[in-house]
Amino acid sequence: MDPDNNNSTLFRYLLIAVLITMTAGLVYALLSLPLLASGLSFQVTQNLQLSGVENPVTAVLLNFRAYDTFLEMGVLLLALLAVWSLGTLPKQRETAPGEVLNSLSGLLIPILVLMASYLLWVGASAPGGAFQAGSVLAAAGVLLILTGWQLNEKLQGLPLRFALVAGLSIFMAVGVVLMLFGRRFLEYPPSVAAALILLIEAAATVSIGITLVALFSGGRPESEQQ
Amino acid sequence: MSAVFVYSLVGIGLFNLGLYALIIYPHLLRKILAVNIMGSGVFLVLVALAGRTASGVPDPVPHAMVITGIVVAVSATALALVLMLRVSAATGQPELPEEK
Amino acid sequence: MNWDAWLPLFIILISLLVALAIFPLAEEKVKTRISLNLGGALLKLVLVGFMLWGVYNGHHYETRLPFLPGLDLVLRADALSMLFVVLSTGLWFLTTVYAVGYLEDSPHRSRFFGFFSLCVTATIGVALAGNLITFLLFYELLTLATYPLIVHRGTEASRKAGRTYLIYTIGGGALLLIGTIWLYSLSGTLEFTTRGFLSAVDRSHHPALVIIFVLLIAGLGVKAALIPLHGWLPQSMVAPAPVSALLHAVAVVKAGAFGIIRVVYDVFGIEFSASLGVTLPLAIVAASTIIYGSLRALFQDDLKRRLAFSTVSQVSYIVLGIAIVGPLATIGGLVHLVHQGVMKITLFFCAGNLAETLGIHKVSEMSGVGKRMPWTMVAFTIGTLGMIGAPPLAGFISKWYLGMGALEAGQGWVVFVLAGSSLLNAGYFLPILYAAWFKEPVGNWPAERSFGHYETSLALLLPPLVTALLAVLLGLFASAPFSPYSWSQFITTLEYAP
Amino acid sequence: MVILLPIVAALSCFLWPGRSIWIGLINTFTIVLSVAGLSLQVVEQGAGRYAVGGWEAPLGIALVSDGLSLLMLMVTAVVGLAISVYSSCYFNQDKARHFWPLWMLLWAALNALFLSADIFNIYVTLELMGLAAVALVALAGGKNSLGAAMRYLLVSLLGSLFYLLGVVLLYHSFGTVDMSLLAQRLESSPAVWAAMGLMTSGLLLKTALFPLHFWLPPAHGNAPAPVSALLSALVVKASFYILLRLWLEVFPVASFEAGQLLGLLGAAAVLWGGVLALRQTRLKLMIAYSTVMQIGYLFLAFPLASIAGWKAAVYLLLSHALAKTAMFMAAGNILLYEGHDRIAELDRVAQRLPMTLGAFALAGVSLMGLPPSGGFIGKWLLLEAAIRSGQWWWGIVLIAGGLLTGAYVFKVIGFAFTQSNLPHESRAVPIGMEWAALFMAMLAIGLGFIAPWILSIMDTGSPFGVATR
Repeated sequence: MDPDNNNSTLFRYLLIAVLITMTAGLVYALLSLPLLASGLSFQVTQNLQLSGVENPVTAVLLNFRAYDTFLEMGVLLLALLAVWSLGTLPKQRETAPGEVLNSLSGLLIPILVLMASYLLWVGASAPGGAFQAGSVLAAAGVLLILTGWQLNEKLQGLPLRFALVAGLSIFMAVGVVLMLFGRRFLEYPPSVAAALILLIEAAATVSIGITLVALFSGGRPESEQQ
Repeated sequence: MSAVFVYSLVGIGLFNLGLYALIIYPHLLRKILAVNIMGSGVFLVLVALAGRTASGVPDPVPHAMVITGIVVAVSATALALVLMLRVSAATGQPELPEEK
Repeated sequence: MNWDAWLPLFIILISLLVALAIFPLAEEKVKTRISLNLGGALLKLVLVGFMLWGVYNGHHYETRLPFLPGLDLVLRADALSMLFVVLSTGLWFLTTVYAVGYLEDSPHRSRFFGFFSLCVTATIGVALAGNLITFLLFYELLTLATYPLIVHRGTEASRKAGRTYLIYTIGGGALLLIGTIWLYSLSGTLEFTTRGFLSAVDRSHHPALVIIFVLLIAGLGVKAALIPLHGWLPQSMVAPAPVSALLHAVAVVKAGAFGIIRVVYDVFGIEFSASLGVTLPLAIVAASTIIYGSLRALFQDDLKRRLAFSTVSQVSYIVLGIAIVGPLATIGGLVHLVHQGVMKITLFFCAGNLAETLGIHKVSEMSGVGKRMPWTMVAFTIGTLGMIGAPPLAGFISKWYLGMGALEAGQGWVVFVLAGSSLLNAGYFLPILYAAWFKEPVGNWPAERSFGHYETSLALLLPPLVTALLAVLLGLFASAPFSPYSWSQFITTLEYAP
Repeated sequence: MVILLPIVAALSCFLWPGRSIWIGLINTFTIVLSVAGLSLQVVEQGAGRYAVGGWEAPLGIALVSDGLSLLMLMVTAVVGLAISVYSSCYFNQDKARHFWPLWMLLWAALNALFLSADIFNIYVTLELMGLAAVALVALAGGKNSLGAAMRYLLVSLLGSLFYLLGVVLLYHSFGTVDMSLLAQRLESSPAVWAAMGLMTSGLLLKTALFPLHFWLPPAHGNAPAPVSALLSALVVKASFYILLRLWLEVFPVASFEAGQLLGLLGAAAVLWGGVLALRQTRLKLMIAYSTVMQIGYLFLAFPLASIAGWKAAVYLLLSHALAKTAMFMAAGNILLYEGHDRIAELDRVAQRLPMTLGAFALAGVSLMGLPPSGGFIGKWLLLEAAIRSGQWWWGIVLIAGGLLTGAYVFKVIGFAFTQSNLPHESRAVPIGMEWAALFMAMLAIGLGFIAPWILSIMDTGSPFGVATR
């Protein structure tokens, strides 16, 4: 049933044949698409000024289709939960990071953090935004871990968890508060849209960054074992 | 034939290559990579086709979708990798065990 | 609120509630359990009596619950259903008494009695069902409720028997289901109506109707143990005696036979099915079942198996009576529904007594038992004579009318079947009686238990005596009002267009 | 909003793992209540549409609650309630800390999925659901379940990617991902056919329709009992639900042949799954294969493609969800009690765990489609639809499937009735777990008595199109 372990050449050729036909079909389908299709860009540009940001992508991400983004933060958090549910951190092997890495990281990390915040800010008008910023932040974190740095015991418990869920919870909080004001979930009033988006993005950036780092280290911190 | 379609066709190619690798190779790491390649293929199609606007300014919605998709992919990959480590720790080899 | 509309439902609910109340009972709560059982049975008896009176005076009891769009669950008390309701309720009461005595201090009694009541619920439901889907529902419920009773002993043999039983009955249920749905898609209704509702269906569908008829009859024939579908019956003899009594005298087998009656009369309509030309084959199947069953019974040494095969043949009398198109035969068939029940349950009670008291299971062990357990054997004797059809016992009435009906319908061959089977009945019953009364006991009994100065415990002794008495009375006072005989006449006049 | 509550729950469970059980239970009840509220609203005011963020489609994302989605929400709520109760007794402290947040997120994903009317949004929820499910399977630990989880993860990712590519094609042909708009704009084109093929096959993979079922038995057979119940009852159904939606709304162009093909696969699944289930020696694997089989039933509706057929399929879906939950719970109890689930050695269960066995039996009755039970109604409707549309052979498959089911269900029950002589130590089963199982089984039976009500709910917003006969 399960082809994984079945490497007979016949099966190979069969598979190749199938895939080729499939490719052909898809290519044909693609080529049959109209050459010009504006998609939704028109509607987007139309409503851009209402969205509170100039960058259309950010507008879509955090306003028009903010709900997607919201759920997707959920996915990210879920991945972390799943990883943590699988067990604790593999033992950190204490290797001396080495001169280059040490000095380099010392130099790089501030820059990375700076850059993250820049991306976050610029996201409103130009390419950039929470995810880019978050991943840069994560890069910094990864560097830290590579250099053998470990999170302070005290911070490993609740504080860490709060930081992890900050993005999602603030996102939701904003949505719900708006509902309390009689609007729909995540329906920003144009006047404050910019501020709200920035707030959400800031929180998201932090959470994303930390989550990615946590994912990188691949297990829940020791202190979680009670 | 415009660059748009070249890119999107490359995307299709990646998708199928990934599928092939996913089915053929027993090693889990390769399987995970294969899935990622398939994903990139899909994203490539998604973004490339967004460039078919008259104005030349690409349609932003697909870009947003791709970002969402990437984050999902990253999360999934992370989970997959950790799971792989656990499996190989439990079974001693980084491959799918026989069904039980 | 209108009582007439809820009485049928209520009658069914009684035993259902009893069942639900019994399941959680702890084993040692004997008194509670018994009182629940008997209380339920009695209450039911009263209500049924009330309803009987009502129906006789033209009351119309009917409960309708929406089930599917365009399909209701209908419980209706008409003349035919009352026949079966009265029978099963009455015999349930006796069997409960008997079972209490039979199963004292054996394990899992709560489970047993729970399913026992469930069984009766289903049987009454079958009897009161007002359309085919309701019938189907309770028919399947009956299957499920009997299974735990058959495997009750939990031995390897009983499990095998249970499996056979399920294979047969669930298969039959499937056939029934197909037939029902097909019928529904053709006629758009499933309501039982006197003289049937299908004669209106367009001629072009008649071949389909024939197939449906076969499907339905086959599905029901499984429980009615028509050959070649009788295989489960002798096997399920491993069950405790009360179960065999209930299964073979009342619940399962009769449900099948009753279903056939319903299908022939109230779904197809007797004239219409005759015009479809399906009755003669049915009659032939029934006749051959009668002969075959009797022949097999002749060669069984195990007492209960012999009785089982005799059931196979006896139940087909009912089917035969239906399949011979003609009022008198119908009367014979209907009346036999009751008579056979009463007589056969007597026999099973007695067999149970012998097994319980003396550990006798085989015919060959029975010589001289008449002196040890006179009363039991008296009951047994009456039962057997009735089966053979000796006047003035109940069995005679049935056979007489069957024969008359056959002649009336110009199907003389049936008479020979009846005569032959009666001879065979005599052939496998009389030796038992002879041995029991006139032979000397050989050594001592396999496993004797003493019950004070009675030959066995009262709870075991009374029920068979009562039923035996009934068998006599039914024969003597056949023409009294409310006797099954006059009741069947009442039904027959309805079923045949004036 | 039905979606947010479980997320809140998940977060709080995550933040305060020590108390996660109580948080979880409390939230369960609130969720159930909110679903009830929503259903009341829908039943009174008809189908509702909710544009998230105030941006109507195509720009924004719309949520739609019609009869179909409502029923799915309801069954999710009911099953969820039972599972929460069950798991509150099932998991030890350490596992519970992880189980609850994952389960709550899964619940959120399900609700979001059933409400969404936006095929890209559905993709996101699909992933959310998939990852959560995988994590839950892996929760059991141990070689088998880890392997199963891994396979499950890969399969579900693969399926999602197929689906996503389909979405891409649709978006780029019609410039929207909203179902109703797609339905309006759709005209047949190669891209549409490709999209239909991709999405269908991706979802079939996730729904584990024969022959794409290879991943399901190990995953469902090795997961912790409540998780198996969850997967069989809801997760698999979710992807079927999407498929149903797509075929009903987006792809009315779906051809007769395609429907027949799905029907054939379904029939094959019924027979193949049934036979394999019969051959299993371990209880949970048997139940898992029975799921494969039951999924086959659902696909028998596609060739009929009549309103009656769809309704029948949905009814079967509901009753299977309830019955299968009960069955897996019962299996879990037996496993806990006997310490193994080898069918041949299930002695004494009938005596010692009457409630559990009763639950198993009742669930079995519903699966067999014997009256009175939800399964019977579904079966009846499907048979009727089959005969009316003149395709009676699907009916034969249905009957055969019923007989197979009967065979393996009673195989178990029969064994459980035998008296065991070999003494073995056994562990007590928390009463909550027994009740949960029995409760679900009774619901599965009860579903046989409320058919008119359910069917009328199905009609709100007429997701199956307007009656044509």
